[in-house]
This record gives sequence, structure tokens and C-alpha cells, in this order.
Amino acid sequence: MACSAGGVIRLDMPSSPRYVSLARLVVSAVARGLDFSEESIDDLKIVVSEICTNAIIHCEPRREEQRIQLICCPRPGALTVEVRDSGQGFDPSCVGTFEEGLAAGKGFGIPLVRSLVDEFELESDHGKGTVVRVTKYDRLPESPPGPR
Amino acid sequence: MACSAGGVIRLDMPSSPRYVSLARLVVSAVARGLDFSEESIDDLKIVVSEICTNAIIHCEPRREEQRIQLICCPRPGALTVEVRDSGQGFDPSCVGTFEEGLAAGKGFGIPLVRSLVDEFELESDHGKGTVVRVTKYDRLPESPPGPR
Amino acid sequence: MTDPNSQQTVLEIGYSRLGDYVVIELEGEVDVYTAGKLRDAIREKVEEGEYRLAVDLSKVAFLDSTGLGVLVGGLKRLNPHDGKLAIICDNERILRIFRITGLEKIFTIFPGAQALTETRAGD
Amino acid sequence: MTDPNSQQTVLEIGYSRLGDYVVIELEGEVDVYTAGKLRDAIREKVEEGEYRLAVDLSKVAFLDSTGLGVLVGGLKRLNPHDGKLAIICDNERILRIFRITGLEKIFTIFPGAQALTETRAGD
Ligand SMILES: Nc1ncnc2c1ncn2[C@@H]1O[C@H](COP(=O)(O)OP(=O)(O)O)[C@@H](O)[C@H]1O
Ligand SMILES: Nc1ncnc2c1ncn2[C@@H]1O[C@H](COP(=O)(O)OP(=O)(O)O)[C@@H](O)[C@H]1O
Repeated sequence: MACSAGGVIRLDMPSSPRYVSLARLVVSAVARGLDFSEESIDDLKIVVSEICTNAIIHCEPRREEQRIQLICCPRPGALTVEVRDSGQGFDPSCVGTFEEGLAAGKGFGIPLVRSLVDEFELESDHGKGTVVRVTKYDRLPESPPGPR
Repeated sequence: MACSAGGVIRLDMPSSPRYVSLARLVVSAVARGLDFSEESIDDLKIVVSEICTNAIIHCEPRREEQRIQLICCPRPGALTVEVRDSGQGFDPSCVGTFEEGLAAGKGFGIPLVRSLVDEFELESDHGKGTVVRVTKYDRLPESPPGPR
Repeated sequence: MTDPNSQQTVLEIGYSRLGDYVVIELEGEVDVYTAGKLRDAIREKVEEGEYRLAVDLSKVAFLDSTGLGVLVGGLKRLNPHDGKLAIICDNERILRIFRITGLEKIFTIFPGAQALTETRAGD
Repeated sequence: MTDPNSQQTVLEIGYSRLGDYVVIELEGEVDVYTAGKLRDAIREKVEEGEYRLAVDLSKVAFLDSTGLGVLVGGLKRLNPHDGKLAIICDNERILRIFRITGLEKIFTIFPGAQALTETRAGD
């Protein structure tokens, strides 16, 4: 990741629901520092909330000492965010669609993330944890991204 | 540091003035999570601002890749915060008093920090950087801490 | 009350009655940390025999899929009772999440509590 | 304008005139990132020959010792011109920083712009 503005911002925190809001706060601050639109900042808050929530709730074994990392890599007009956990990992091909989510009443997380970012990468290894990396480009409000 | 609530929160960021507000934001969020009073949170914001500012502006050589770390260690009723830089370090005995600050029009930083926290530790090694560690206990508004 | 400068997830829940509906008024953020509180609120009302619920999101600053999941769960809980779970919301930032996920088709969404009473007869 | 939810250091500077004083109105946060803007504002006014300055901190949400240093610097810059640098502030959170550091003895602090004009004659 080639970051400008002097490099990455890394938040390393306990894998606990109480800290998801902190991750949202950090990503908002970094995006605001890049002069992202309020709409793009909102998108990033949801994205980070979804990815961190997954990292926390699907993290087995759920021990106190499990941690998650949020890595923000700002460039002019673009923000790449990576979330890493050391949980049990999963098979990304199991991720569903909005339609399946509607039927099941859950599973909206990753489809929502995908629809709000411009680039999405997921690496997950059984037993080794998961890395989700997304990139969002800021856009003028006139040209809203994605489906809405 | 024996932290409860599942461990420490670590923010690792570029040594740049633009990120001091992010450090304040993170410490406020952590303190708020401990139900600290607004007054204690205000104190911690100033404290972190002062220590990070020192870490950034007195950091020679001032390279883009210099980084600072903010480590928050929450316990019920108490927050320990550590700021680490890898700057050139300094001789802590050179730190002045408010009186000297008034005469010089600068040097208020560390005296201010000392007056707002309950525990203060400074380790600095020439060439190896500086670690400042402070602890703040939350108090009821009825018993304000320090000189005011 | 939600402090606009608050940097912690807080969710306050209040209740009111509007016609046949019990309105569950939320203020704050609904995420994985606070969603349990909403889940409990809905469960409690259903257990009290209230089968017409309206969740008022007008003062919600943030809602993610965990919150959506709780609302869908509420709907399922009401199904056997032939109940209703309406959403009150006119906040575009929140509404678009319902739109993107397709949940706008599943919930009846009213722009305000007023609208809920007005259309009650015809629902 | 400062968004209360803003999570970035922003300092907006405005100017007005009140009697002999040029009032430098600050809104936002004064820290190492924004203090240069205030330093420039003071320098500029002094260079324009304005030697009675009042810095209005009423809408400042945060000020640390870097900000204090800039204000002391302003005072020094005005000294050779026999000028004045008054502070307008009624925010207890900011005032206590002046108190703790002893700077309240060095600056004349007014609770509001109004007070500045009222006491102007007698200063
Ligand atoms: N970080 C992760 N670690 C382990 N499993 C994950 C992780 N993220 C997602 N998953 C798996 O992917 C599935 C789909 O995730 P998502 O679309 O967010 O929906 P939901 O979390 O509501 O099930 C999850 O149910 C889970 O099995
Ligand atoms: N992290 C640091 N690295 C190097 N020097 C430092 C650091 N923190 C403080 N100092 C030294 O201590 C002195 C006093 O600091 P402080 O009381 O904050 O006042 P000021 O920064 O206004 O001079 C500084 O001038 C600097 O020489």
C-alpha cells in the first residue's frame, strides 16, 4: 500500500463489540482529513462497522486476548482500509447475496460492504484468521456510487 | 500494565501535527467508555495533545517515516496512557515550571500535563526516543483534582 | 440523551403509544454493542402481548446490518401473532441502508409518527 | 463553520471591529496543526498597524499549550508598539487552562465582546 500523508494509521484493539464504534471514529477522522464528502464518510463508517463486527462475532475461539487491527491507508481522494483478525477464518465462497440475506434475515454484512466500496478483497485461512481490504474513492455528491 | 476490558488500545500513526486530533479522539472515546466525567475527559484530551505535540515537534530527525504510538490501558475508574516516539530524546531535568514558562512564553506543556494527571512517568534516552506514561483516575465533579 | 460529541456507542430507548401501536423510540447508534438492547425491548413488548410495534429511527445516527438483523428478528417474532413491525424514519442516511439491502420491501416505512396514525386505518 | 461531529482539527478565523479593537474570532480547535493559522492572523493584523487586538475564544472547543504559546507570542509582537492583546472567553474549560498556567495574570480576559467595549474607557 503506497500511502501518502506520511503513512498508515493503525488501530490495534481488543476483539470486543464495545470498540467497533472506536474503529468507526478512526476511519471517519482519517476520511475527514482527506476531505471526503459526508456521504463517503457515512459509507466508510458502515463498511468498517460491518467488517469489524464480523471479525469480532465470528472470531472463534472467542478469548479476551483476541485482537483486531484496523489499518487506514490514506491517499489523496482514496482511502484503503484493512481489517485483520486472528479468528478461525472461513470459506469466502459461503458469503451470500442480498436475496439470500432477505430470506435468512441475516448475511447482509459482506454484500453491503461490497456495494459501498470500490475495491474489495478478502483473504481468509482456516485457523489463521481473516483480512478484509477495501478501497473507497471519494466522489462528488453529483455522481453517487453503487446501487441506491 | 494490567488492563481490564480486554486489554490495551493502541494507535500507531505518522508523526505529523495533523494526527494529534486523532489521538485526542481515541483517548476521549476510551475514557468515555470508562464513564469518565466530561471534566476528566477534557483533562485527558489536553494531556494527550501536549504529549503528542512534544513527540512530534521535538522529534529529530523529522522524517516522514517517524511514527508515534498512543497506548491506552483502561481499568475501571482509571486510564493509563502512554505515548512513545522514536525521536532523539532529551534530558528530562531540563523541563521547566509554569513560572519559567511565563518568563519564556513557552514550556507550559509538561507542567500542564503533570498538573492534570495523577501519575506521571517520563523515560527518555538520547537517540532512542521518549516514553511518557500518565495515569488519570476519574473523580466525581465534587472533588476536582490538582491546582485550579 | 445522545451528546453530539459523544464518542461512545450509546443507545437510549423510550416508549410511547400511538393508536394501536407501541412506538419504540431509539436515540443513538445501533451496532453490535447496542443491538441487544433493541432486541430485548422488542422481545419484552411482544411478551407483554403488544403485537403492533413501530420502531422510530428518527433520532438514530448510525445503523448497520446488526441493527437490521434485529429488526428482521422482530418481524419474525411477530409473525405467529399476525403482528406488525413498522419503521418510522425520514433520515436519508438510514433509509438508504434499507434500500440497498432490499429491506424496504419487507418493512412498512413511515416518514414520521404522524404518518403512522394517518395510514393506520388503511393498512 | 465547525460541525459538532467533525473529527478533524479545523480552525476558522473571522474578523470584526469593536471600538479601537480588531476582534479575531476563532471557531474550532487550536492545536499544533491549526495554531499557525492563528499566528499568521495576529502577525498580519500587527503588520497592518492594528495594535489593539482581541482574540475571541468563545467558540473554541479545544486549546492547548501550543495555542497559549501563540497568544503569548502575539503579546510580545505587540509590546514594541505599546499594543494590547485581550482575550474574550467565558468558557470555563478554556479559562481554566489560563488559570492553571498562570497566564490569566498576563492577559486581560473579558467574558464577552460586550464587556470589552464597556471597560475600554477605563483600561
Ligand atoms: N472475519 C470473519 N471470520 C470468520 N468468519 C467470517 C468473517 N467474516 C465473515 N465471516 C463468515 O461469513 C458469513 C457472512 O458474513 P456477512 O455477510 O457479514 O453476514 P452475517 O455476519 O450476518 O452472517 C458469516 O456468517 C461468517 O460465517
Ligand atoms: N518527546 C520529546 N522528545 C524530545 N524532546 C522533548 C520531548 N518532550 C519534551 N521535550 C523537551 O522538553 C522541553 C519541555 O517541553 P514542554 O514542557 O512541553 O514545553 P515546550 O514543548 O513548549 O518547550 C521541550 O522544549 C523539549 O526540549
